[in-house]
Amino acid sequence: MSATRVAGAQATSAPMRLAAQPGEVIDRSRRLAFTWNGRPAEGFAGDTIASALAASGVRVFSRSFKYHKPRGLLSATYHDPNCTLQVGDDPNVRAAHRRLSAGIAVTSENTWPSLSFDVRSANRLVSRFLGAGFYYKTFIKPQRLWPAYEKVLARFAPGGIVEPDSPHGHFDKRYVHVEVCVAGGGPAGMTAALAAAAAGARVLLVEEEPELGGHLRYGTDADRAAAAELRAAVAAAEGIEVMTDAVVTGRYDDNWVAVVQRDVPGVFERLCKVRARTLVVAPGLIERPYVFEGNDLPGVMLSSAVARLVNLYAVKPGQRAVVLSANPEGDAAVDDLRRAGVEIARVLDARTGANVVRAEGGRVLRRVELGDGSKLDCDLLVTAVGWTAPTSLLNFAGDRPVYDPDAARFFPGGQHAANVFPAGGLCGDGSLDEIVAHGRAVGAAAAAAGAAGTRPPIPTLARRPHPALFRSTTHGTVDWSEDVSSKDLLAAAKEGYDSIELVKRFTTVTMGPSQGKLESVNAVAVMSEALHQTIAETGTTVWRPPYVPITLGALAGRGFENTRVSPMHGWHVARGARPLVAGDWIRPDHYGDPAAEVNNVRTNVGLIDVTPLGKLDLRGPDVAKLLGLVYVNKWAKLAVGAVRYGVMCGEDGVVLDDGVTGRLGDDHYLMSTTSSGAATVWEWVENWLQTEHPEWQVHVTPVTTAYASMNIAGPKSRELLGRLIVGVDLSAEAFPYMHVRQGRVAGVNGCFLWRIGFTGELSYELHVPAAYGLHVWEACFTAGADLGVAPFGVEAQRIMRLEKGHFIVGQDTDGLTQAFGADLDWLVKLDKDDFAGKPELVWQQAAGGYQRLVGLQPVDPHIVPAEASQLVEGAKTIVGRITSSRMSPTLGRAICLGFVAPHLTVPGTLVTCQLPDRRRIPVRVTEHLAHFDPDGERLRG
Amino acid sequence: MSDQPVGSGVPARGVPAIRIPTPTASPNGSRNTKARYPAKYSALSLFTHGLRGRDWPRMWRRHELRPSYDVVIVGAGVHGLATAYYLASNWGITNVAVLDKGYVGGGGSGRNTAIVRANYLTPEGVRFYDRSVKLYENLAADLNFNVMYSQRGHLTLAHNDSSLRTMRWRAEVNKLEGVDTEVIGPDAIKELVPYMDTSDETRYPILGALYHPPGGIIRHDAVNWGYARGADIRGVHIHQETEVTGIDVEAGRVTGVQTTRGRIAAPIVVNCTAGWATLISDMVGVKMPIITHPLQAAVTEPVKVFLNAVVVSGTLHVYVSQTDRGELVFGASTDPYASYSTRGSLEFTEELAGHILELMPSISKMRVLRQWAGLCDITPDFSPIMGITPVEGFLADVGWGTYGFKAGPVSGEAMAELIATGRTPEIIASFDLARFAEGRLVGEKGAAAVGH
Amino acid sequence: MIQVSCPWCGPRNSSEFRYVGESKGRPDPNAATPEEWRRYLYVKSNPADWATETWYHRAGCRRFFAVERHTVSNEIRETRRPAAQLRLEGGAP
Amino acid sequence: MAESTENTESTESTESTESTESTESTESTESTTSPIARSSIAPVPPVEIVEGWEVSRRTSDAALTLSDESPLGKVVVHAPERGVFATTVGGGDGVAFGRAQRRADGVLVIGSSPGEWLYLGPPGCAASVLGAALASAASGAAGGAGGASTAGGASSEHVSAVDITHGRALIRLTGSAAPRLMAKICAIDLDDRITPNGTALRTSVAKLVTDVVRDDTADGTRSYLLHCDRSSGQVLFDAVLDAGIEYHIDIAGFATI
Repeated sequence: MSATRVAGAQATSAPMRLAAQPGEVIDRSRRLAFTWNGRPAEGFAGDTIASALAASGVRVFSRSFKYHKPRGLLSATYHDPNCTLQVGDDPNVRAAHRRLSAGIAVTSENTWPSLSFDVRSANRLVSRFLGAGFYYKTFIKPQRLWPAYEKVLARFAPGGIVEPDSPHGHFDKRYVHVEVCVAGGGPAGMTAALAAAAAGARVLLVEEEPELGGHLRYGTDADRAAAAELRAAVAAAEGIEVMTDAVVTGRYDDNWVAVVQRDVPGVFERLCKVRARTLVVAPGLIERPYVFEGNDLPGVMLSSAVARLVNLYAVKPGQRAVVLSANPEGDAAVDDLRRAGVEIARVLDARTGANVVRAEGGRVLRRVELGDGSKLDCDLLVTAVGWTAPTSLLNFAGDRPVYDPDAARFFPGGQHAANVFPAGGLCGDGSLDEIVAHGRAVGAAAAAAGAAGTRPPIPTLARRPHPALFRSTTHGTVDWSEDVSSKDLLAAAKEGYDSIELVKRFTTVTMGPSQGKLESVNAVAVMSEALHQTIAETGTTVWRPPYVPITLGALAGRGFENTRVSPMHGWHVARGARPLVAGDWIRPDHYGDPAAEVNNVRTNVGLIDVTPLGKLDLRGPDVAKLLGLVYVNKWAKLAVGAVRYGVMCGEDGVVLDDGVTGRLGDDHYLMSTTSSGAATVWEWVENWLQTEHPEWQVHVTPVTTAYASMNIAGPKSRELLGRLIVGVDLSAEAFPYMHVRQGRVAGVNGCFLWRIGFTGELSYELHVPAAYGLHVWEACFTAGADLGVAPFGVEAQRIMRLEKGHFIVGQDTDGLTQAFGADLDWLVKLDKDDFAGKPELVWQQAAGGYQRLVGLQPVDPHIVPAEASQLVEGAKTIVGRITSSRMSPTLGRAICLGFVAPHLTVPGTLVTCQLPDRRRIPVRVTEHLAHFDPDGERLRG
Repeated sequence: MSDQPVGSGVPARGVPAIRIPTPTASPNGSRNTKARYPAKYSALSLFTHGLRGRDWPRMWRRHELRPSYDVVIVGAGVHGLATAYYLASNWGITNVAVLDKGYVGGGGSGRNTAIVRANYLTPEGVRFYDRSVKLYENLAADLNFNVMYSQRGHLTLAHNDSSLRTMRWRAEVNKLEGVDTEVIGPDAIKELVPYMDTSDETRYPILGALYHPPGGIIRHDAVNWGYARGADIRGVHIHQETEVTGIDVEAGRVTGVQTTRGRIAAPIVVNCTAGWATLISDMVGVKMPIITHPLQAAVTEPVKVFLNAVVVSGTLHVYVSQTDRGELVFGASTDPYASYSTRGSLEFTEELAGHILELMPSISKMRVLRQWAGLCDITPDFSPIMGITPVEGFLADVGWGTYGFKAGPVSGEAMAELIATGRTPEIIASFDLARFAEGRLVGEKGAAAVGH
Repeated sequence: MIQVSCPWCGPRNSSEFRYVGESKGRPDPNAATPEEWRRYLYVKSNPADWATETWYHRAGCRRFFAVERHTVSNEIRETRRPAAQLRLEGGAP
Repeated sequence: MAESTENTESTESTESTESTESTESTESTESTTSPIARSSIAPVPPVEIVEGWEVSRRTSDAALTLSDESPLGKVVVHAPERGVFATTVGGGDGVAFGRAQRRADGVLVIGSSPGEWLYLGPPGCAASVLGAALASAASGAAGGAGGASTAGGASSEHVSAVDITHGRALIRLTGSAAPRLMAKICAIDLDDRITPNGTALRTSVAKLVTDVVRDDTADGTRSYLLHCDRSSGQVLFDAVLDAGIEYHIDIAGFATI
């Protein structure tokens, strides 16, 4: 009964659908409804979007990019330049490849207002004036009008539409490791895979179509039987992973092979990154179009398109056909057409000189003019004039294909990397048995490559002689997607664009969505005509990856991005802390009112989470030597229990990082670095140890997140800590400034306490075994409630360190700031025998004349010059800049750090600062970098 | 055409004075093509040519090598061609050869992402690139060739306060130099680029951007071809497929070059070979502080135009613009290791896609159509090396890193002036080779990361 | 993605490593002239040929090592421990 | 002299860790304030305190499970790559770089880097492991000095041990689909022939530097220990879960080693 329904369906909605074909891949029991330009349409499961539309009688699928000429099916493959359609929010879908699915909304592209009537097709009338690159020659004057012209040109941009709210979709990635990766699941590819697997190799077999078989799928009954047999063998074989509706998009150095997989359930596209010991390239051949006047009319198509439409999709390509055939594939198409009930108006044998010079018609083909001048009415012109070898993957691997005039196509040049093996049609022609034998030999060789033993020999495939047919006696389209004609190419060559690379750039031939797979060889042939040289001399353009376009989503994958948080992160979030993204770390910027946080630290006590502070555990008898080498100051005499501030410079004398390092035991030190510098410093230290002083005994263990770090700062910090700590006497005498102690805090042992003060207050930096971080942090707030303890964030800390005049590496220094420029004269010890960057610092001090970091205060205390405001003399002479600036809650005035030219460093000097709004204000150089408590009584208290 | 007072700048030892001949009589190219030479391009000529179906004359002609030239320029990219063009047009020096081992504009000049801007960090950098922008603004008219300079505005995003600080720094210096650059906030960014995710929930929230209205994109090939045509019309010889295999030096002076087509005598040889710069300067024993890194780029399939500004993110190492053809053109930072390979890598497109989707999540279904790579000659301070070298007559115009194309016009103008006057123009004075040995690095180092 | 064979971990994707740069000896910091020191800082030979470089196995064993790589093909023909370590080991009894 | 140093080191840490453990037992009365150790990975209910750690007690019978094992004790030992400790006595138990081996006492010894060993044991084991490692190091060093008794410390090599229990996140992925899941986030070839049971390596997993140890279960089920910087633990955990959706991954509670 379904049969009758189907019959009915054929009568009404699918006039071009044939009765069941032996090799058809459609499931007539499953109808799929969709819309085509808003109107209801229908097809069967297994149809491509294009075959479903063709079955329902659609002949015009799109309009061309430049002249907006109507375009129909040409190759009925993924590469068909004429049926790139919009499917829902998915632009530029290859409708001759994409499987039909129910409910999709399919629309044509490049059409306005509609596919059938396109006003821009008026361009055709003026095409003689709009030759390739015409835009270079006009819109030149007046210059100011170019933007207007440009907007007009931009309206002609081809392609689909992306909306600002298009959903991202689910994309994915995967790594694959195999000995042999086979690109192409035709007879050669399948047998290569079987042979490689038989030799014990892990094999990945990649096929562009939804099923293995290659051209056998739409060949003779014998072909289909052979395909089925090979498919069964592959399915049964051990160690072959098959990917269908997947394509090898690129081969990169060391056989890093990219495969895009399109049929993974729930995944829009998946990028597979394959490390293959060897790559077998077996893509088969691509049929080449013929260049003649009108060759882009809907109704002119390739013999392989006919074979696919009839045999795979049971679609009747036309009613009355003329066939131009130069090879057996063309002859076979004639049989397909007859079987499909297409009237054959004439078969022209190109091998005996028959030719087509012109195709005529309006929206679709009506008539063809033959070489002898006679004309034939028809709505289908099939050409079979030759094949193109898709050598892209070999090109990526370093090969330069070589043209063989007898076979009229390019062949591998043999310069490709040794771990790449071409197979099948790429290498030559032959019977199915010969192709299979070739594939088997290549597969065995690929499996053996790299492994021990002898390489099995690979038989050479014969090359079938083929007439060299590229262009007829007339001019026609060479590049469908770019609307480039053979005339354009000849004109470009005459104009001096006389190399294939230049003509490509000037005319954009082969630059469109099909990337030259159909066009390249014809373009080269036409250029050879123009330059009066052979195709071999003209050569071919370099193919570039990817072999087929791949979505940004698949390339991005799941987009893993590291995000690091401290053990107290949840606590901060719960208290509405504003997050600050600092490299990988998310930190609390402030909890609402930074100024209040500052005041609380200055009057009571505050806690800040400084876990990201870099920490390196250094152990061994030679640690002091290491410290002496990487820091600009001295370390030999640091006592156990003491900590010291240090600055590191690169070999160019530029400030690299700073921090304090404490001595915990005879041979045990803990080094702290800036949060952002942690990784760099670790690598820097390892570099010195491994490449300069491997004889030194130093063990480096990064312990940055082994400890939750918190700074307890403020006049009441000692009291607060006193309530929690066991085993440490906090008295100023027993535990003075710049010392380190170990003890038990809130019941947690193994805590380190540094008595240091970035904020300028009495403060203790407490390092707690990380898992107990939240416990201790919360304990501090419980214990200190009556002391007014409150958290403070990075912003408050920045304000306080600025009040205190502590610089921040990377903010108050830049990529060229050497130590003396950062006002570190007091720290740098040039009498040390050696340390990183020493020579540059010796010379800097001797030469002088460098900008120097100073404290600055605007004369008007209420104006805070934005950071990066420039200090100027005269109209535009820059004599420095503000590197840090804030309103100081403590001092009630604006305070800054900044660089000034050498002649302005004297305290009291007035300098002109230009604000972002161009106002200019005077700022005064202060005596110290510190604006507050320069002598440090508070933190020493 | 040049605002530079003739002969301004520092006298440069090591530039032999050359006689300035009267330009060679109007080229007789018309013989090798039936088209009238040189052609004047305009809507009208386009119409008449179309009507009569007449051929256009050659853009530039092919010549035999002369045994000697006054100036030999190595590299037929935008720098070499512009130098030749300004030598001829500004100074009447036309006995000039431009040599290239490949074809016109086949190196970095044809592989870059064609972004033009002047919003640099240091005053010397800003002045230099601003001059280039000015020249680009009038280039179509000067060359009578549409180079399609689209001043659509240039945005450099800041995702953290340190980069926001650097943006402000650049904006302030730009203001002082009279260059239109300002820092704008997320809302203003969203208006300029509606597809941008400016919400603060993202992993790399957008805190602001450096907005530079004069910045934009240009048709790079057109610039190369336009300069080539302009130079050719004035009698300069452009020799493609002519590789320099050696440089002759006698008593510390350049005397000529060896090529695959024979020897050429010349008192002045200019190195404009970008990624291959050290291979050429090694020929005369001049060591350049340059490392060659590939810089990759990619283009998507076209979609209807939706992006009308150039967008750069230094933090995410990505920059993107959309051509009038509807393709998105992407670039990133240079490859992590030195190489002369232009084969391209997969990891580049992966990183790129990941980062662009952080900025514009809705374009995930756009497809990358093609990727390629060019070679960048990177210096320690991200500034070029221009002017004289220890070998008399051997001049450098190298060290362009990722900034070369946008500097083409001003470099050509300045190098031409240096050659013609024997004095180093002020505008390139701080880019001298000696600065490295003397520890005077240029401050552009402050604004590292992606600088496009 | 080229593969770099770490002398300790074996072949890994290059993304696990950091390219440190051309291997260069450090001049005597107390004897070097500015020219010598800055040649050490800035000037590399940058050949289009085999180069001896230092790489760091950032995401692996965290070891620095020497690599002989061709800068045109990116082929790596040898990797070995840093010169200083080889000297030390050679010198050990 | 190396010995003496190391002994101070060990006593330092031993003392600390031991009393940390004692905390829970002795101060049970003030259990409200007794320290609770927390992993960087949020535990899924039901949550219990085990050995002073807040852990998930969720059970799962899924074929592919992911669990947070961060409470395990972790000690890293550094010694000369080709020294006595590395080769003979074996504080490293002769465990070579790239291999992992379970000791009789259940402690997993991993050759995590050249000259670096990682010890994984039950919560609270760190102290004893530190002591043991350093003791054997000391004796090993002496033994290494061979007959040259007089040489003493001079010939002894420098060995050090650090308790990094708190510095790392540790998760376990178990199930036959584990290698397929890993193939989505890790570029290493996990084929049996290349990385058999007992393989240890450090590489990039979901863009995080991660120690991967293949430690199949007693019944031979494929199992991996993944071990990264504590501050990135949640990111690694979530990345593995995300990659496991198509294999129906489930979260299991803490199961001590």
